[in-house]
Amino acid sequence: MAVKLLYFAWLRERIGVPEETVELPESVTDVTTLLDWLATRGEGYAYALESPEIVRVALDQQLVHQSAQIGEPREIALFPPMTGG
Amino acid sequence: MAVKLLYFAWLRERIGVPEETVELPESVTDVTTLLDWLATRGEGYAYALESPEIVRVALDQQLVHQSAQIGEPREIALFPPMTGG
Amino acid sequence: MGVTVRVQEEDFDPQAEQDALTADRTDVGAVATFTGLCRSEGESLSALELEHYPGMAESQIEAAATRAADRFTVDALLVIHRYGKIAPGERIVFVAATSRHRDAAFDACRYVMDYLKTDAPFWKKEHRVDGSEGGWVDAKDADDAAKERWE
Amino acid sequence: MGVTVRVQEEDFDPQAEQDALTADRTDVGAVATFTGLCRSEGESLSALELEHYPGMAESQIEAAATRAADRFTVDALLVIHRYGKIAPGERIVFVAATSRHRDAAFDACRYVMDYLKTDAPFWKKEHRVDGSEGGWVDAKDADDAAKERWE
Repeated sequence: MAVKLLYFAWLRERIGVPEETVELPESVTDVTTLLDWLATRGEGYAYALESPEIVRVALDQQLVHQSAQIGEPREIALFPPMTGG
Repeated sequence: MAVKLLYFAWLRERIGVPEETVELPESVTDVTTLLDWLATRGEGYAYALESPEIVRVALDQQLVHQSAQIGEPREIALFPPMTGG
Repeated sequence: MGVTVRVQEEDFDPQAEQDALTADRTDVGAVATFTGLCRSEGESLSALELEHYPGMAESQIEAAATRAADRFTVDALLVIHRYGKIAPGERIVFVAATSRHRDAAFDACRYVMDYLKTDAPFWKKEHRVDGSEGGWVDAKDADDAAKERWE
Repeated sequence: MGVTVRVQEEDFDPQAEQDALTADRTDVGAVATFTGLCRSEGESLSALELEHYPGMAESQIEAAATRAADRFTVDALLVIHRYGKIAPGERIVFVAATSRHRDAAFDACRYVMDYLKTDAPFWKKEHRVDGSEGGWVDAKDADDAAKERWE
Protein backbone atom coordinates (compact mmCIF):
# COMPACT_ATOMS: atom_id res chain seq x y z
CA MET A 1 0.00 0.00 0.00
CA ALA A 2 1.41 3.41 -1.02
CA VAL A 3 0.85 6.14 1.51
CA LYS A 4 2.03 9.71 2.03
CA LEU A 5 4.08 10.27 5.16
CA LEU A 6 4.42 13.75 6.67
CA TYR A 7 7.04 14.74 9.25
CA PHE A 8 7.02 17.87 11.40
CA ALA A 9 9.42 19.83 13.60
CA TRP A 10 12.47 17.88 14.83
CA LEU A 11 11.17 14.67 13.27
CA ARG A 12 11.28 16.45 9.91
CA GLU A 13 14.75 17.82 10.63
CA ARG A 14 16.19 14.46 11.67
CA ILE A 15 14.60 12.47 8.85
CA GLY A 16 15.64 15.17 6.40
CA VAL A 17 12.47 15.48 4.31
CA PRO A 18 9.08 17.03 5.09
CA GLU A 19 7.15 14.32 3.29
CA GLU A 20 7.52 11.24 1.13
CA THR A 21 5.38 8.53 -0.40
CA VAL A 22 6.26 5.01 0.66
CA GLU A 23 5.05 1.47 0.10
CA LEU A 24 4.22 0.00 3.50
CA PRO A 25 5.30 -3.65 3.95
CA GLU A 26 2.85 -6.30 5.17
CA SER A 27 4.53 -6.29 8.58
CA VAL A 28 3.15 -2.80 9.28
CA THR A 29 -0.29 -3.22 10.81
CA ASP A 30 -0.47 -0.71 13.66
CA VAL A 31 1.35 2.45 14.72
CA THR A 32 3.97 0.58 16.73
CA THR A 33 5.00 -1.66 13.82
CA LEU A 34 4.99 1.41 11.55
CA LEU A 35 7.47 3.23 13.78
CA ASP A 36 9.61 0.09 14.15
CA TRP A 37 9.79 -0.31 10.38
CA LEU A 38 10.50 3.38 9.71
CA ALA A 39 13.40 3.32 12.18
CA THR A 40 15.15 0.73 9.99
CA ARG A 41 15.08 2.97 6.93
CA GLY A 42 18.28 4.88 7.74
CA GLU A 43 20.32 6.79 10.27
CA GLY A 44 18.07 9.89 10.26
CA TYR A 45 14.99 7.74 10.77
CA ALA A 46 16.61 5.83 13.62
CA TYR A 47 17.60 9.13 15.30
CA ALA A 48 14.13 10.65 14.80
CA LEU A 49 12.47 7.55 16.24
CA GLU A 50 14.91 6.74 19.03
CA SER A 51 12.14 7.44 21.59
CA PRO A 52 9.08 6.18 19.72
CA GLU A 53 6.83 6.57 22.76
CA ILE A 54 6.92 10.38 22.49
CA VAL A 55 6.11 10.46 18.78
CA ARG A 56 2.56 11.55 17.99
CA VAL A 57 0.82 10.00 14.99
CA ALA A 58 -2.17 11.23 12.98
CA LEU A 59 -3.97 9.10 10.37
CA ASP A 60 -5.68 11.38 7.86
CA GLN A 61 -5.28 14.24 10.34
CA GLN A 62 -6.87 12.33 13.24
CA LEU A 63 -4.63 11.80 16.24
CA VAL A 64 -4.43 8.09 17.18
CA HIS A 65 -2.94 5.98 19.95
CA GLN A 66 0.14 3.89 19.24
CA SER A 67 -1.95 0.73 19.41
CA ALA A 68 -4.21 1.95 16.60
CA GLN A 69 -4.50 -0.13 13.43
CA ILE A 70 -3.19 1.67 10.37
CA GLY A 71 -6.05 0.78 8.01
CA GLU A 72 -5.86 2.53 4.63
CA PRO A 73 -5.19 6.18 5.24
CA ARG A 74 -4.27 8.64 2.49
CA GLU A 75 -1.71 10.30 4.76
CA ILE A 76 0.10 9.54 7.98
CA ALA A 77 1.74 12.37 9.95
CA LEU A 78 4.45 11.94 12.58
CA PHE A 79 5.30 14.79 14.92
CA PRO A 80 6.48 15.69 18.44
CA PRO A 81 4.02 16.66 21.20
CA MET A 82 2.12 19.73 20.02
CA THR A 83 2.84 23.18 21.43
CA GLY A 84 0.10 25.43 20.12
CA GLY A 85 -1.10 28.74 21.50
CA MET B 1 -21.61 66.52 65.56
CA ALA B 2 -22.14 67.87 62.03
CA VAL B 3 -21.59 65.33 59.29
CA LYS B 4 -22.16 65.19 55.55
CA LEU B 5 -24.61 62.51 54.41
CA LEU B 6 -24.56 61.22 50.85
CA TYR B 7 -27.37 59.22 49.22
CA PHE B 8 -27.16 57.22 46.02
CA ALA B 9 -29.50 55.56 43.50
CA TRP B 10 -33.01 54.89 44.78
CA LEU B 11 -32.09 56.07 48.27
CA ARG B 12 -31.25 59.45 46.74
CA GLU B 13 -34.48 59.45 44.72
CA ARG B 14 -36.67 58.59 47.68
CA ILE B 15 -35.02 61.01 50.11
CA GLY B 16 -35.05 63.70 47.44
CA VAL B 17 -31.55 65.14 47.85
CA PRO B 18 -28.12 63.76 46.89
CA GLU B 19 -26.46 65.09 50.03
CA GLU B 20 -27.01 67.18 53.12
CA THR B 21 -25.15 68.17 56.26
CA VAL B 22 -26.88 67.19 59.49
CA GLU B 23 -26.26 67.39 63.21
CA LEU B 24 -26.39 63.85 64.59
CA PRO B 25 -28.20 63.49 67.93
CA GLU B 26 -26.54 61.75 70.89
CA SER B 27 -28.78 58.72 70.35
CA VAL B 28 -26.93 57.88 67.11
CA THR B 29 -23.98 55.71 68.06
CA ASP B 30 -23.85 52.98 65.44
CA VAL B 31 -25.20 52.39 61.93
CA THR B 32 -28.46 50.86 63.17
CA THR B 33 -29.32 53.83 65.35
CA LEU B 34 -28.32 56.17 62.51
CA LEU B 35 -30.78 54.51 60.13
CA ASP B 36 -33.51 54.47 62.81
CA TRP B 37 -33.08 58.18 63.41
CA LEU B 38 -32.93 59.09 59.71
CA ALA B 39 -36.19 57.22 59.09
CA THR B 40 -37.96 59.64 61.44
CA ARG B 41 -36.92 62.71 59.45
CA GLY B 42 -39.80 62.59 56.96
CA GLU B 43 -41.86 60.55 54.55
CA GLY B 44 -39.10 60.20 51.93
CA TYR B 45 -36.62 59.03 54.54
CA ALA B 46 -39.07 56.50 55.95
CA TYR B 47 -39.72 55.18 52.42
CA ALA B 48 -36.00 55.02 51.59
CA LEU B 49 -35.23 53.20 54.81
CA GLU B 50 -38.26 50.89 54.99
CA SER B 51 -35.95 47.88 54.65
CA PRO B 52 -32.88 49.09 56.55
CA GLU B 53 -31.19 45.68 56.38
CA ILE B 54 -30.51 46.08 52.64
CA VAL B 55 -29.04 49.57 52.97
CA ARG B 56 -25.25 49.70 52.58
CA VAL B 57 -23.33 52.27 54.63
CA ALA B 58 -19.84 53.70 54.09
CA LEU B 59 -18.03 55.83 56.67
CA ASP B 60 -15.48 58.04 54.91
CA GLN B 61 -15.79 55.76 51.87
CA GLN B 62 -15.16 52.57 53.83
CA LEU B 63 -17.96 50.04 53.75
CA VAL B 64 -19.03 49.05 57.29
CA HIS B 65 -21.36 46.55 58.91
CA GLN B 66 -24.59 47.77 60.45
CA SER B 67 -23.22 47.11 63.90
CA ALA B 68 -20.28 49.48 63.31
CA GLN B 69 -19.82 52.44 65.61
CA ILE B 70 -20.18 55.75 63.81
CA GLY B 71 -17.15 57.48 65.36
CA GLU B 72 -16.39 60.89 63.84
CA PRO B 73 -16.45 60.53 60.08
CA ARG B 74 -16.38 63.49 57.70
CA GLU B 75 -18.96 61.82 55.46
CA ILE B 76 -21.44 58.98 55.67
CA ALA B 77 -22.86 57.47 52.48
CA LEU B 78 -26.03 55.38 52.22
CA PHE B 79 -26.73 53.33 49.13
CA PRO B 80 -28.35 50.14 47.78
CA PRO B 81 -26.30 47.00 47.09
CA MET B 82 -23.67 47.87 44.51
CA THR B 83 -23.97 46.76 40.89
CA GLY B 84 -20.65 47.57 39.29
CA GLY B 85 -19.13 46.09 36.17
CA MET C 1 3.54 45.18 38.62
CA GLY C 2 1.44 48.24 37.84
CA VAL C 3 -2.21 48.75 38.69
CA THR C 4 -4.10 51.50 36.86
CA VAL C 5 -7.72 52.42 37.56
CA ARG C 6 -9.75 55.03 35.71
CA VAL C 7 -13.37 55.99 36.36
CA GLN C 8 -14.58 58.23 33.59
CA GLU C 9 -17.64 59.33 31.62
CA GLU C 10 -16.10 59.21 28.13
CA ASP C 11 -15.54 56.12 26.02
CA PHE C 12 -12.02 54.81 25.36
CA ASP C 13 -10.01 52.72 22.90
CA PRO C 14 -9.46 49.24 24.37
CA GLN C 15 -6.75 48.25 21.89
CA ALA C 16 -4.74 51.41 22.50
CA GLU C 17 -5.03 50.78 26.25
CA GLN C 18 -3.96 47.18 25.86
CA ASP C 19 -1.07 48.04 23.56
CA ALA C 20 0.19 50.60 26.07
CA LEU C 21 0.50 47.84 28.68
CA THR C 22 2.83 45.78 26.49
CA ALA C 23 4.67 48.55 24.59
CA ASP C 24 8.44 47.98 24.53
CA ARG C 25 8.00 44.81 26.54
CA THR C 26 9.12 41.40 25.32
CA ASP C 27 8.56 39.46 28.54
CA VAL C 28 4.76 39.52 28.41
CA GLY C 29 3.37 36.31 26.98
CA ALA C 30 -0.28 36.68 27.89
CA VAL C 31 -2.91 39.40 27.80
CA ALA C 32 -6.43 38.64 29.02
CA THR C 33 -9.14 41.24 28.66
CA PHE C 34 -12.77 41.59 29.55
CA THR C 35 -15.15 44.12 28.06
CA GLY C 36 -18.59 44.62 29.56
CA LEU C 37 -21.16 46.04 27.15
CA CYS C 38 -24.58 47.58 27.77
CA ARG C 39 -27.39 45.20 26.74
CA SER C 40 -30.77 46.32 25.42
CA GLU C 41 -32.63 43.52 27.24
CA GLY C 42 -34.66 42.48 24.23
CA GLU C 43 -34.56 46.00 22.77
CA SER C 44 -36.56 47.30 25.74
CA LEU C 45 -33.85 49.67 27.00
CA SER C 46 -32.67 52.86 25.35
CA ALA C 47 -29.84 53.34 27.85
CA LEU C 48 -28.43 52.51 31.25
CA GLU C 49 -27.52 55.45 33.43
CA LEU C 50 -24.65 54.65 35.74
CA GLU C 51 -24.45 56.57 38.98
CA HIS C 52 -21.30 56.22 41.05
CA TYR C 53 -19.74 57.38 44.29
CA PRO C 54 -16.70 59.42 43.20
CA GLY C 55 -13.61 58.63 45.21
CA MET C 56 -14.95 55.45 46.72
CA ALA C 57 -15.48 53.97 43.23
CA GLU C 58 -11.80 54.45 42.42
CA SER C 59 -10.57 53.23 45.80
CA GLN C 60 -12.74 50.09 45.82
CA ILE C 61 -11.63 49.12 42.30
CA GLU C 62 -8.00 49.83 43.19
CA ALA C 63 -8.26 47.64 46.26
CA ALA C 64 -9.63 44.70 44.24
CA ALA C 65 -7.13 45.21 41.42
CA THR C 66 -4.19 45.41 43.82
CA ARG C 67 -5.25 42.19 45.54
CA ALA C 68 -5.58 40.50 42.14
CA ALA C 69 -2.20 41.74 40.92
CA ASP C 70 -0.48 40.47 44.07
CA ARG C 71 -2.26 37.15 44.18
CA PHE C 72 -1.80 36.21 40.52
CA THR C 73 1.60 37.79 39.71
CA VAL C 74 0.55 39.96 36.83
CA ASP C 75 2.79 42.53 35.17
CA ALA C 76 0.11 45.13 34.59
CA LEU C 77 -3.55 45.38 35.43
CA LEU C 78 -5.79 48.07 34.00
CA VAL C 79 -9.42 48.77 34.87
CA ILE C 80 -11.56 51.41 33.19
CA HIS C 81 -15.14 51.90 34.41
CA ARG C 82 -17.50 54.40 32.84
CA TYR C 83 -20.39 56.29 34.42
CA GLY C 84 -23.21 58.39 32.98
CA LYS C 85 -25.66 57.41 30.25
CA ILE C 86 -24.56 54.43 28.19
CA ALA C 87 -26.48 53.12 25.16
CA PRO C 88 -26.93 49.42 24.28
CA GLY C 89 -23.84 48.05 22.58
CA GLU C 90 -21.54 50.61 24.23
CA ARG C 91 -18.69 49.73 26.58
CA ILE C 92 -19.27 49.99 30.32
CA VAL C 93 -16.15 48.40 31.77
CA PHE C 94 -12.79 47.13 30.55
CA VAL C 95 -10.22 45.03 32.39
CA ALA C 96 -6.86 44.01 30.93
CA ALA C 97 -4.25 41.89 32.67
CA THR C 98 -0.79 41.08 31.33
CA SER C 99 1.47 38.36 32.61
CA ARG C 100 4.15 35.94 31.53
CA HIS C 101 1.62 33.11 31.54
CA ARG C 102 -2.03 32.79 30.69
CA ASP C 103 -3.42 31.47 33.96
CA ALA C 104 -2.36 34.55 35.93
CA ALA C 105 -3.77 36.90 33.30
CA PHE C 106 -7.12 35.08 33.13
CA ASP C 107 -7.44 34.80 36.91
CA ALA C 108 -6.60 38.44 37.58
CA CYS C 109 -9.09 39.62 34.98
CA ARG C 110 -11.88 37.47 36.32
CA TYR C 111 -11.14 38.25 39.97
CA VAL C 112 -11.42 41.97 39.30
CA MET C 113 -14.71 41.53 37.43
CA ASP C 114 -16.18 39.37 40.20
CA TYR C 115 -15.34 41.95 42.86
CA LEU C 116 -16.42 44.91 40.74
CA LYS C 117 -19.94 43.54 40.53
CA THR C 118 -20.53 43.57 44.27
CA ASP C 119 -17.90 45.92 45.73
CA ALA C 120 -17.68 48.88 43.38
CA PRO C 121 -20.18 51.66 44.20
CA PHE C 122 -22.04 51.94 40.91
CA TRP C 123 -25.78 51.72 40.37
CA LYS C 124 -27.61 51.33 37.07
CA LYS C 125 -30.89 52.97 36.22
CA GLU C 126 -32.77 51.67 33.21
CA HIS C 127 -34.10 54.06 30.58
CA ARG C 128 -36.83 52.41 28.56
CA VAL C 129 -37.44 52.67 24.84
CA ASP C 130 -41.15 53.31 25.44
CA GLY C 131 -40.39 56.31 27.63
CA SER C 132 -41.75 54.76 30.81
CA GLU C 133 -39.64 55.04 33.91
CA GLY C 134 -37.22 52.20 34.30
CA GLY C 135 -36.10 50.70 37.56
CA TRP C 136 -32.72 50.31 39.18
CA VAL C 137 -30.91 47.13 38.25
CA ASP C 138 -30.98 44.76 41.23
CA ALA C 139 -27.90 43.18 42.70
CA LYS C 140 -27.74 39.48 41.85
CA ASP C 141 -27.19 36.60 44.25
CA ALA C 142 -25.13 35.00 41.48
CA ASP C 143 -22.65 37.87 41.75
CA ASP C 144 -22.21 37.29 45.48
CA ALA C 145 -21.61 33.61 44.74
CA ALA C 146 -19.08 34.47 42.02
CA LYS C 147 -17.10 36.57 44.45
CA GLU C 148 -17.08 33.82 47.04
CA ARG C 149 -15.20 31.41 44.80
CA TRP C 150 -12.07 33.48 45.47
CA GLU C 151 -12.45 33.41 49.26
CA MET D 1 -23.56 30.66 18.07
CA GLY D 2 -20.81 31.10 15.51
CA VAL D 3 -17.36 29.60 15.61
CA THR D 4 -14.66 31.11 13.40
CA VAL D 5 -11.12 29.75 13.11
CA ARG D 6 -8.33 31.26 11.05
CA VAL D 7 -4.78 29.95 10.71
CA GLN D 8 -2.66 32.52 8.91
CA GLU D 9 0.86 33.89 8.54
CA GLU D 10 0.00 37.60 8.60
CA ASP D 11 -0.76 39.69 11.67
CA PHE D 12 -4.28 40.96 12.36
CA ASP D 13 -6.16 43.72 14.19
CA PRO D 14 -7.64 42.26 17.40
CA GLN D 15 -9.97 45.20 18.05
CA ALA D 16 -11.42 45.09 14.54
CA GLU D 17 -11.95 41.33 14.95
CA GLN D 18 -13.60 41.81 18.33
CA ASP D 19 -15.81 44.66 17.10
CA ALA D 20 -17.00 42.52 14.18
CA LEU D 21 -18.30 39.94 16.67
CA THR D 22 -20.54 42.48 18.41
CA ALA D 23 -21.43 44.77 15.49
CA ASP D 24 -25.16 45.56 15.36
CA ARG D 25 -25.73 43.38 18.41
CA THR D 26 -27.23 44.70 21.62
CA ASP D 27 -27.66 41.38 23.41
CA VAL D 28 -23.97 40.77 24.07
CA GLY D 29 -22.98 41.77 27.58
CA ALA D 30 -19.56 40.21 27.81
CA VAL D 31 -16.47 39.87 25.63
CA ALA D 32 -13.46 37.97 26.95
CA THR D 33 -10.27 37.87 24.92
CA PHE D 34 -6.86 36.32 25.18
CA THR D 35 -3.82 37.40 23.23
CA GLY D 36 -0.67 35.27 23.27
CA LEU D 37 2.52 37.19 22.51
CA CYS D 38 5.99 35.98 21.60
CA ARG D 39 8.42 36.38 24.52
CA SER D 40 12.15 37.05 24.13
CA GLU D 41 13.07 34.80 27.09
CA GLY D 42 15.36 37.33 28.69
CA GLU D 43 16.22 38.91 25.33
CA SER D 44 17.87 35.65 24.21
CA LEU D 45 15.47 35.02 21.31
CA SER D 46 15.25 36.96 18.08
CA ALA D 47 12.16 35.07 16.92
CA LEU D 48 10.03 31.98 17.24
CA GLU D 49 9.33 30.11 14.04
CA LEU D 50 5.98 28.36 14.13
CA GLU D 51 5.56 25.28 12.01
CA HIS D 52 2.08 23.83 11.63
CA TYR D 53 0.20 21.00 9.98
CA PRO D 54 -2.15 22.71 7.50
CA GLY D 55 -5.64 21.28 7.58
CA MET D 56 -5.23 19.46 10.86
CA ALA D 57 -4.37 22.74 12.63
CA GLU D 58 -7.68 24.25 11.55
CA SER D 59 -9.73 21.14 12.30
CA GLN D 60 -8.22 20.61 15.76
CA ILE D 61 -8.85 24.24 16.75
CA GLU D 62 -12.38 24.09 15.32
CA ALA D 63 -13.10 20.97 17.31
CA ALA D 64 -11.98 22.60 20.58
CA ALA D 65 -13.79 25.85 19.81
CA THR D 66 -17.02 24.07 18.92
CA ARG D 67 -16.92 22.09 22.17
CA ALA D 68 -16.31 25.32 24.09
CA ALA D 69 -19.11 27.20 22.33
CA ASP D 70 -21.59 24.40 23.05
CA ARG D 71 -20.55 23.85 26.64
CA PHE D 72 -20.50 27.51 27.71
CA THR D 73 -23.31 29.01 25.60
CA VAL D 74 -21.37 31.70 23.85
CA ASP D 75 -22.74 33.86 21.03
CA ALA D 76 -19.53 33.96 19.02
CA LEU D 77 -16.11 32.44 19.38
CA LEU D 78 -13.16 33.50 17.24
CA VAL D 79 -9.69 31.96 17.18
CA ILE D 80 -6.81 33.27 15.09
CA HIS D 81 -3.50 31.40 15.18
CA ARG D 82 -0.45 32.58 13.27
CA TYR D 83 2.40 30.54 11.85
CA GLY D 84 5.80 31.47 10.41
CA LYS D 85 8.47 33.64 11.99
CA ILE D 86 7.21 35.79 14.85
CA ALA D 87 9.36 38.34 16.68
CA PRO D 88 9.25 38.99 20.45
CA GLY D 89 6.32 41.21 21.35
CA GLU D 90 4.29 40.13 18.31
CA ARG D 91 0.94 38.36 18.48
CA ILE D 92 0.87 34.56 18.07
CA VAL D 93 -2.71 33.70 18.97
CA PHE D 94 -5.97 35.51 19.68
CA VAL D 95 -9.18 34.12 21.15
CA ALA D 96 -12.34 36.17 21.63
CA ALA D 97 -15.61 34.91 23.11
CA THR D 98 -18.84 36.87 23.36
CA SER D 99 -21.79 35.97 25.52
CA ARG D 100 -24.64 37.46 27.48
CA HIS D 101 -22.75 36.89 30.72
CA ARG D 102 -19.13 37.01 31.76
CA ASP D 103 -18.64 33.48 33.09
CA ALA D 104 -19.43 31.85 29.75
CA ALA D 105 -17.13 34.24 27.88
CA PHE D 106 -14.22 33.69 30.29
CA ASP D 107 -14.66 29.92 30.37
CA ALA D 108 -14.89 29.53 26.60
CA CYS D 109 -11.79 31.63 26.06
CA ARG D 110 -9.76 29.72 28.61
CA TYR D 111 -10.99 26.31 27.47
CA VAL D 112 -9.87 27.02 23.91
CA MET D 113 -6.45 28.20 25.07
CA ASP D 114 -5.96 25.15 27.28
CA TYR D 115 -6.75 22.76 24.42
CA LEU D 116 -4.74 24.73 21.84
CA LYS D 117 -1.60 24.22 23.88
CA THR D 118 -1.69 20.44 23.68
CA ASP D 119 -4.04 19.59 20.81
CA ALA D 120 -3.26 22.02 18.01
CA PRO D 121 -0.46 20.82 15.70
CA PHE D 122 1.98 23.70 15.97
CA TRP D 123 5.67 23.51 16.92
CA LYS D 124 7.93 26.39 17.86
CA LYS D 125 11.57 26.64 16.91
CA GLU D 126 13.68 29.19 18.73
CA HIS D 127 15.90 31.59 16.81
CA ARG D 128 18.60 32.99 19.07
CA VAL D 129 19.92 36.53 19.17
CA ASP D 130 23.52 35.25 19.20
CA GLY D 131 22.95 33.34 15.95
CA SER D 132 23.39 29.91 17.53
CA GLU D 133 20.84 27.30 16.64
CA GLY D 134 17.90 27.29 18.99
CA GLY D 135 15.93 24.24 20.00
CA TRP D 136 12.31 23.30 19.65
CA VAL D 137 10.09 24.48 22.51
CA ASP D 138 9.16 21.47 24.64
CA ALA D 139 5.62 20.57 25.54
CA LYS D 140 4.88 21.32 29.18
CA ASP D 141 3.38 18.98 31.76
CA ALA D 142 1.58 22.06 33.12
CA ASP D 143 -0.29 22.33 29.84
CA ASP D 144 -1.52 18.75 30.08
CA ALA D 145 -2.66 19.48 33.62
CA ALA D 146 -4.44 22.67 32.50
CA LYS D 147 -6.40 20.72 29.92
CA GLU D 148 -7.40 18.09 32.44
CA ARG D 149 -9.28 20.60 34.59
CA TRP D 150 -12.03 20.59 31.95
CA GLU D 151 -12.36 16.80 31.82
